[in-house]
Amino acid sequence: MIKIEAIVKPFRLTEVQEALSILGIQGMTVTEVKGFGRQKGHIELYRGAEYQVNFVPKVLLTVVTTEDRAEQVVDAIQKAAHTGKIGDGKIFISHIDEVMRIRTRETGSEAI
Amino acid sequence: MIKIEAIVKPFRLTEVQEALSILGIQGMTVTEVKGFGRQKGHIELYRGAEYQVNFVPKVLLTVVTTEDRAEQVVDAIQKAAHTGKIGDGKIFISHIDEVMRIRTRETGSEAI
Amino acid sequence: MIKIEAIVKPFRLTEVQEALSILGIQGMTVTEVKGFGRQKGHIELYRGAEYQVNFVPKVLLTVVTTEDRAEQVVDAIQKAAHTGKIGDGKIFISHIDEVMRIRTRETGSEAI
Amino acid sequence: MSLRSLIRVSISRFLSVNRIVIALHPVWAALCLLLLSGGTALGQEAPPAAPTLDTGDTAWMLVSTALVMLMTPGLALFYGGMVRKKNVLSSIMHSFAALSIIGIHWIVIGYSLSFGTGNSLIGDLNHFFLAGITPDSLSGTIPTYVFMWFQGMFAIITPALISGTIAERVKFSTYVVFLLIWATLVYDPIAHWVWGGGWIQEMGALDFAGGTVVHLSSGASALALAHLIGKRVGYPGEMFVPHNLTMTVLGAALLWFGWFGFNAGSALGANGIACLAFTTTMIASAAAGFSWMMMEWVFHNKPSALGVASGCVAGLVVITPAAGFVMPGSALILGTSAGIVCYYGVRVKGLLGFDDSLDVVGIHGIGGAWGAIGTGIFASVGSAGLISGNAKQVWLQFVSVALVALYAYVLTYAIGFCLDRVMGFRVEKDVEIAGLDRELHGEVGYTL
Amino acid sequence: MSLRSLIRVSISRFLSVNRIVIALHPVWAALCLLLLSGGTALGQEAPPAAPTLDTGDTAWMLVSTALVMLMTPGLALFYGGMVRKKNVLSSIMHSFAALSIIGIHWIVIGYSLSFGTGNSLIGDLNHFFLAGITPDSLSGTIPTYVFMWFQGMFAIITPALISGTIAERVKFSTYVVFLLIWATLVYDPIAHWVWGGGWIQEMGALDFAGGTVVHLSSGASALALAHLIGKRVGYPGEMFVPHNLTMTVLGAALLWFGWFGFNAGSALGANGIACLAFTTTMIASAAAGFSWMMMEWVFHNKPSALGVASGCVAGLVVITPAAGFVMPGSALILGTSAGIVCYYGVRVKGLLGFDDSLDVVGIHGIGGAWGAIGTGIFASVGSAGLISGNAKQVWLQFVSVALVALYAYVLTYAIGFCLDRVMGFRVEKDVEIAGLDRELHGEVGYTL
Amino acid sequence: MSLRSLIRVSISRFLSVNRIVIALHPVWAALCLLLLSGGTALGQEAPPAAPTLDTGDTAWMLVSTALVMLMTPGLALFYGGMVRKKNVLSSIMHSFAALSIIGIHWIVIGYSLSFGTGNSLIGDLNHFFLAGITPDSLSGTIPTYVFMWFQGMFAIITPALISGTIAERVKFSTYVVFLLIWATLVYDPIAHWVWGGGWIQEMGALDFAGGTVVHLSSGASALALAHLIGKRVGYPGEMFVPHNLTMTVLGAALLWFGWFGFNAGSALGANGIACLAFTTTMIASAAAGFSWMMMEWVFHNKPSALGVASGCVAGLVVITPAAGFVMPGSALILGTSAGIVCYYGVRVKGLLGFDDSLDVVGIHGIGGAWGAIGTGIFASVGSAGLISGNAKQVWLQFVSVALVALYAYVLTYAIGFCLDRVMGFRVEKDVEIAGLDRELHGEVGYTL
Ligand SMILES: Nc1ncnc2c1ncn2[C@@H]1O[C@H](COP(=O)(O)OP(=O)(O)O)[C@@H](O)[C@H]1O
Ligand SMILES: Nc1ncnc2c1ncn2[C@@H]1O[C@H](COP(=O)(O)OP(=O)(O)O)[C@@H](O)[C@H]1O
Ligand SMILES: Nc1ncnc2c1ncn2[C@@H]1O[C@H](COP(=O)(O)OP(=O)(O)O)[C@@H](O)[C@H]1O
Repeated sequence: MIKIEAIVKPFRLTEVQEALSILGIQGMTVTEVKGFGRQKGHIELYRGAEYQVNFVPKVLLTVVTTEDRAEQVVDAIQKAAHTGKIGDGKIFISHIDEVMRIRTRETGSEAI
Repeated sequence: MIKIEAIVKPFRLTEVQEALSILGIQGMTVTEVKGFGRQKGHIELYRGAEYQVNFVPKVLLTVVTTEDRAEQVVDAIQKAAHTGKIGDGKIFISHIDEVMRIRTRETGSEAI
Repeated sequence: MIKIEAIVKPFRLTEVQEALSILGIQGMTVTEVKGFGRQKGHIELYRGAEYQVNFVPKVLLTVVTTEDRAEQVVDAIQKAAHTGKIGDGKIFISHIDEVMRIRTRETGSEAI
Repeated sequence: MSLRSLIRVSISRFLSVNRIVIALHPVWAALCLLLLSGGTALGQEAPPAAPTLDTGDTAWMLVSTALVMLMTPGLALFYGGMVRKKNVLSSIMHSFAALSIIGIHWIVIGYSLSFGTGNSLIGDLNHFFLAGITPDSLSGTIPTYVFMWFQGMFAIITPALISGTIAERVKFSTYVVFLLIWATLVYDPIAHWVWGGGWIQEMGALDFAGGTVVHLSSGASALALAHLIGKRVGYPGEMFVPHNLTMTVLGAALLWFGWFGFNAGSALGANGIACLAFTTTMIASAAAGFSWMMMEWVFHNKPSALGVASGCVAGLVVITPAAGFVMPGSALILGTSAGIVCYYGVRVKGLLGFDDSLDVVGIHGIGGAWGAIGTGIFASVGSAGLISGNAKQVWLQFVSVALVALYAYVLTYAIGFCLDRVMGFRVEKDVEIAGLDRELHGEVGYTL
Repeated sequence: MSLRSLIRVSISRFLSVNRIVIALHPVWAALCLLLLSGGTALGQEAPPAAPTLDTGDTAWMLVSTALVMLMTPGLALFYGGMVRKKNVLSSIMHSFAALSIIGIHWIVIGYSLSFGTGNSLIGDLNHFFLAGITPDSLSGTIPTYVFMWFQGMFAIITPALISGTIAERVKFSTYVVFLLIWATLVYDPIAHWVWGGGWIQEMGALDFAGGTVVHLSSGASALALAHLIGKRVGYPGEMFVPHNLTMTVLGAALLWFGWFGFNAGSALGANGIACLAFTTTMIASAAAGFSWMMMEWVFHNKPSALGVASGCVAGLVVITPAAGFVMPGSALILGTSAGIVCYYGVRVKGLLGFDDSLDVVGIHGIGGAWGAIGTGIFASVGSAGLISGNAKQVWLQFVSVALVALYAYVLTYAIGFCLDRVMGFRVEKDVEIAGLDRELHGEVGYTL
Repeated sequence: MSLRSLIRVSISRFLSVNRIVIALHPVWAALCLLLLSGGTALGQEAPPAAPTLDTGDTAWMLVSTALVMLMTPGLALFYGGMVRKKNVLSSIMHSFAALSIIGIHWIVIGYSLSFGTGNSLIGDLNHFFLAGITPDSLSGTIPTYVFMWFQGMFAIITPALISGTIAERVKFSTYVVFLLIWATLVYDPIAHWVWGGGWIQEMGALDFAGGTVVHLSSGASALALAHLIGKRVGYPGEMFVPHNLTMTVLGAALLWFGWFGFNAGSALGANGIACLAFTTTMIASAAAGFSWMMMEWVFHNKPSALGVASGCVAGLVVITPAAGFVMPGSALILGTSAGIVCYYGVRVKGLLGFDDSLDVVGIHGIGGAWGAIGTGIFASVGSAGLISGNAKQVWLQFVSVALVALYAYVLTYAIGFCLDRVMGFRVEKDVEIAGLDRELHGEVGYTL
């Protein structure tokens, strides 16, 4: 099984989900994260004290899927999350050994 | 070393932890996540505007353990998190190359 | 590519980031997590009801980098996060198959 | 008619009524009470009618009424902060429902049942829908309209106080019906007994601003519902931790602020007694906040914000019946004791093993009872308590406490029991787990 | 100095000033109306000068003024809780900017333009910078200073109400300029018409506490800006969910509390009418909270905290023009209808397809209009409406509603149009997406 | 006894005492001050005794007292929102501890030391435990009880103001002891000097509502503690960002609301001067909010909610000593200047390199000093300042500012120094890192 982790801009999340459901993928897990990278943060001022906030809010999408579908999933995410501006994010792809659905103990592709 | 990631219903967390500590596993990391899947979300209404919230709050448990114990850990989590209703969640199992305890630089099974 | 996940004490985050930027690593993703382990939590009291809070707030740093740099990254994180007290945290190292930069579709080392 | 015989009459009637009440379905009971009110009037309108309107007194009562109104939203925040995040709006709704529903109930029948002449057990329906009141009507030196609403705000907050006990699991629809029945069968009669010319007033028991009417009655009723509704899922094993103590502290502050209207306003004018009540209120609240804090400090080595806030409220509860009757020194004693008594009060539920979510019994029930007794001990201004050599007053206070508590407990249990049969008093388990905000009200408190 | 000559002087002054105003351009419509103002003045200073100061009336008006002041921060929270987290401070700023800026504008020219003798269309500048007012000046039985600020608080909250419609996308700098122009060209004239001796007052239309002046004018102006500024990015597709309803509920509570000063204070003294206004205000708010809740319950099976809070505010809006003119029974009808009317009112934007972020049109516009008409129907105290056999009053109310709404809509649209051309009324898209707090104000609401 | 000689006497005594005070351990110093109070009375009870109670004045003072009480919880929120999440409850506790502890201290000795006849340096203990005060006692036209608590609320909020400087690192137990000693040795004497018939009052320096007594004294004391306690761990390198500005804004709103009681209540009646004070208070707050906002806009291009809120508070601070003495125009100048002066004031700590967590020195210290001087310049109602041709008044104001600041700084430093030796004024480093809520109070602010 393949685990696809995509770090994207929060306001693109809906688009990405729609793109995935078109592929028939409903299941995913989303985590709110702070991103550090080329995209710069913003400045805050409190009574004259100036603070450089150098992280940017991002969301981490985790989708586990089968080898054969991995590529189209990555493709769909990339297209949907793409704005062309710095900070669009990354996609990490890795193998995992096994998946189990807690409700049924099913494993492998049945589990997702 | 094996990394076990379990996405479970928040109100089962305590049960899962107890099940694991019976196995002598104290260490774990928990992350609050939003789950999308078969289990449907709920509806919110604000001054007549109806919103379908289609994620469900879940917790992601990460436990790193040794090959030999992996199976019983998965088993314990599955049993403790199981309610039989849709949305019980998934368990993802994968290999990791190395673990290090920051305090001592110990690696491998000493580190966990 | 190598994925390095480090669970550290929140107040060490800045140090770790500085250590990494010295290595020329700007990009990383940070997640707030709850840690369970040897380090004990604290006690809260509400109108006489005593609660043992047994998790400790931690931050999870995820850095994806190339094979060749992995070691120095781990080393830098370990040194920067180290306080010598229980609860300093763990570093998990694992292989991932591919990385893609959403903005450019670049993959591999160009992507990070 | 001599006081003794009068008491006999009233008590016997009271008991007879009570028997009926217990026997019958609340609505019938309501009828009975109302029928009884046909009897000749033994009581009289609360404030003695005086010739002219005093703008100063009126200004103060207008403000006091607004202050007491603010206490109910204050209570909403005080309670809302103590429940878990998933139930915050439902707890707030309990107070706002009281504002809306009792706000209407009061002008329709509540005021008339409480302050209508009636007899020594209940008022009448002469003021049904405020009949007979005009902008020119006076109660003492103030327009009757403001007197009516000043009292109305008390009727509103009292059932809202009860909601703290059943928070996080009560079914909202049933709660709404409960409000109406409880106000009619429990609050209005008790208010009449104590302030509307009823038997307690005639008997000579003292209650300056509602120690028995408001706090004891809500506390005793809360105990009944706690027994009836049972514990929250997971209680006490899991963590039941206040989700937002800053909200609770803000609520406590608004309660404290509003309580100046509650107590000093009960002088029904801007006079020396109002200023005395203001003084004793401030002293008792400060002292109780301090003593509760010290108890925590001594026994847990951790003085907490929730502790101070709880203490301040406890002090306000205890001084309520005494506010205009005692001197500052007595207020200091009552306040200090309040923090200690209620500090232990909130621990009672643990011993007796019921789940009083937000400690209504421990603070309003026990605190209200102690305050009423304490009034009998320390009364010295315009009245005489034990320290003024009138031991009998303690007995009168005790009788009023015992009978009000008994009446409130029994009737509330009966009402709750019937409603539980008819509508169900409690939500489904999965609704309780998912949270009342989302399931019952279709909204969530925060999207942060 | 004779009245006539005095008027001539004032008018000429006024016009000269006005030329400046118009030189700065926006509004031709304003000019036309102002030219009409040549006629002899039939109006006079709002409160009839009375010989001596009454400390009770003064105490009540000092408190009422403070209470109305508190409403604007209350509005800040009411609104702030309903926007998304990223815009909470910007919404709060809209109210605080009104406090600061109109607070100054009022003492410089606002009070004089509204309550200066002037003519039937606008006041004069005789009280420019409060000229001629001393600590000894009286308006009726109260010092003019407190009358001046009591009215000033109304002038402050009215434009703040409008900000709810343009929340989450308006450019702050433009909003600040808008405040000043709107107060001068829209609020001050309307206040003069209704309370300052202007044509509506002369015509005999009733507005006890500002149904037309405050709510209708802000609602109609809000509609104009909604049309002008357009929808928020992603509206209505995405989730526009209140980020902190506990804050909204707290805001509603402070509004309710302050509204007692707003309505009962409009009696300008601690008298029977103040107590009547207090009574009707409480009834209407409670009834509307209840009826809105029931509407949600019936149609969605989910009574919500936001619904009850919205209902309470709707009830307060509707009773505002009627508060001191109607009896409690009528208040109950008006309040109940308010919850229903505004329940549908907030749905209008969906049908007509404009984006009124926080429903200013639905609640203040529609509610204000209905309240004004309702006053014409139910007026019976110190005035006569339909139920008192004076059908003509309904017509007078209708005329005032129609013309005030028209005037407010047209002028606001014109002002907004010009400002949009000159400064731009709306932020850039990426600023809107990132959030106004961070981008415009350089801060964030929470770091939790 | 002539004014000149009298001033000589007072000042010489003052200095001698001061020397002792500085030399000795606080407790001794207390004794000295108390012993001195044996001397013949040069002062007199603050408000001239008047024959009868006025209900209007009493109503207003009851309300004002409640309003000033509300300011302390308002301060708790204002401060609580500005600290980091982990310390929010500890900051709130600082204000509630003041309410509880000074609330008791005041009735025991505080009131007597401040307003007892005594001499020109300190009151006496004739009113120990409110001895000699009954519900019938009057101070002017109001009951002494309400006068006593009105003043008491000032005594409560003043040390609470100081807590902002030492927030996030002060040891709670030490803070509690500090409260008691500081109130006795610093606040009560200064209150006596200015209002209790002490040397400043005799000298003729003006302070309408507490510019020197409350703001300057707390600001100067804050500076002393900032020097003594040192910087927070990580200051200024790390991010010290307000964790909840909506709470801070709400706090500012409650402060503003309460301040109407603070300033207009200081007229001790519902009269023209109260209305003037209300007017100047509103103007100064609005103007300062605006000017601070403009400063930010001009220099950072980002007008912030924290800025406006800070500005409003600064304006209230500056107008406090002048409220009833100046006309609206002067209030506009004072208010506008307040926003600018304090905008720079909060930057002073950066230059001088001390850590004043929540800018007590910058706003209350500098603002309080400027307000007192400004009063000497602009006083024109019932008094004469520079603009009324009385240049000497500026000098008198300057003397009072200089000596009050000096006295407060030196004594506070001495008290703090001793407490630091005896109990330690600051928590351990790891406690500071983990957060005071969890470590000292055993609770957390939010569980969201
Ligand atoms: N080496 C990395 N390891 C983990 N996450 C990274 C890494 N580099 C970037 N990220 C994540 O990707 C996000 C976008 O990266 P950034 O450099 O800002 O823009 P871009 O991806 O367009 O070059 C960052 O906010 C961060 O969350
Ligand atoms: N393909 C997937 N990749 C990652 N997480 C998933 C995937 N499918 C489901 N999940 C997670 O598992 C949770 C439970 O899945 P769901 O389909 O709702 O119920 P069940 O596991 O009982 O079939 C989801 O809320 C989501 O967090
Ligand atoms: N087996 C594990 N799997 C995943 N995370 C772990 C594991 N053990 C520890 N952790 C994480 O590491 C953190 C520190 O571990 P702990 O045992 O408290 O201290 P130390 O690392 O110094 O032994 C924990 O809070 C938890 O977040």
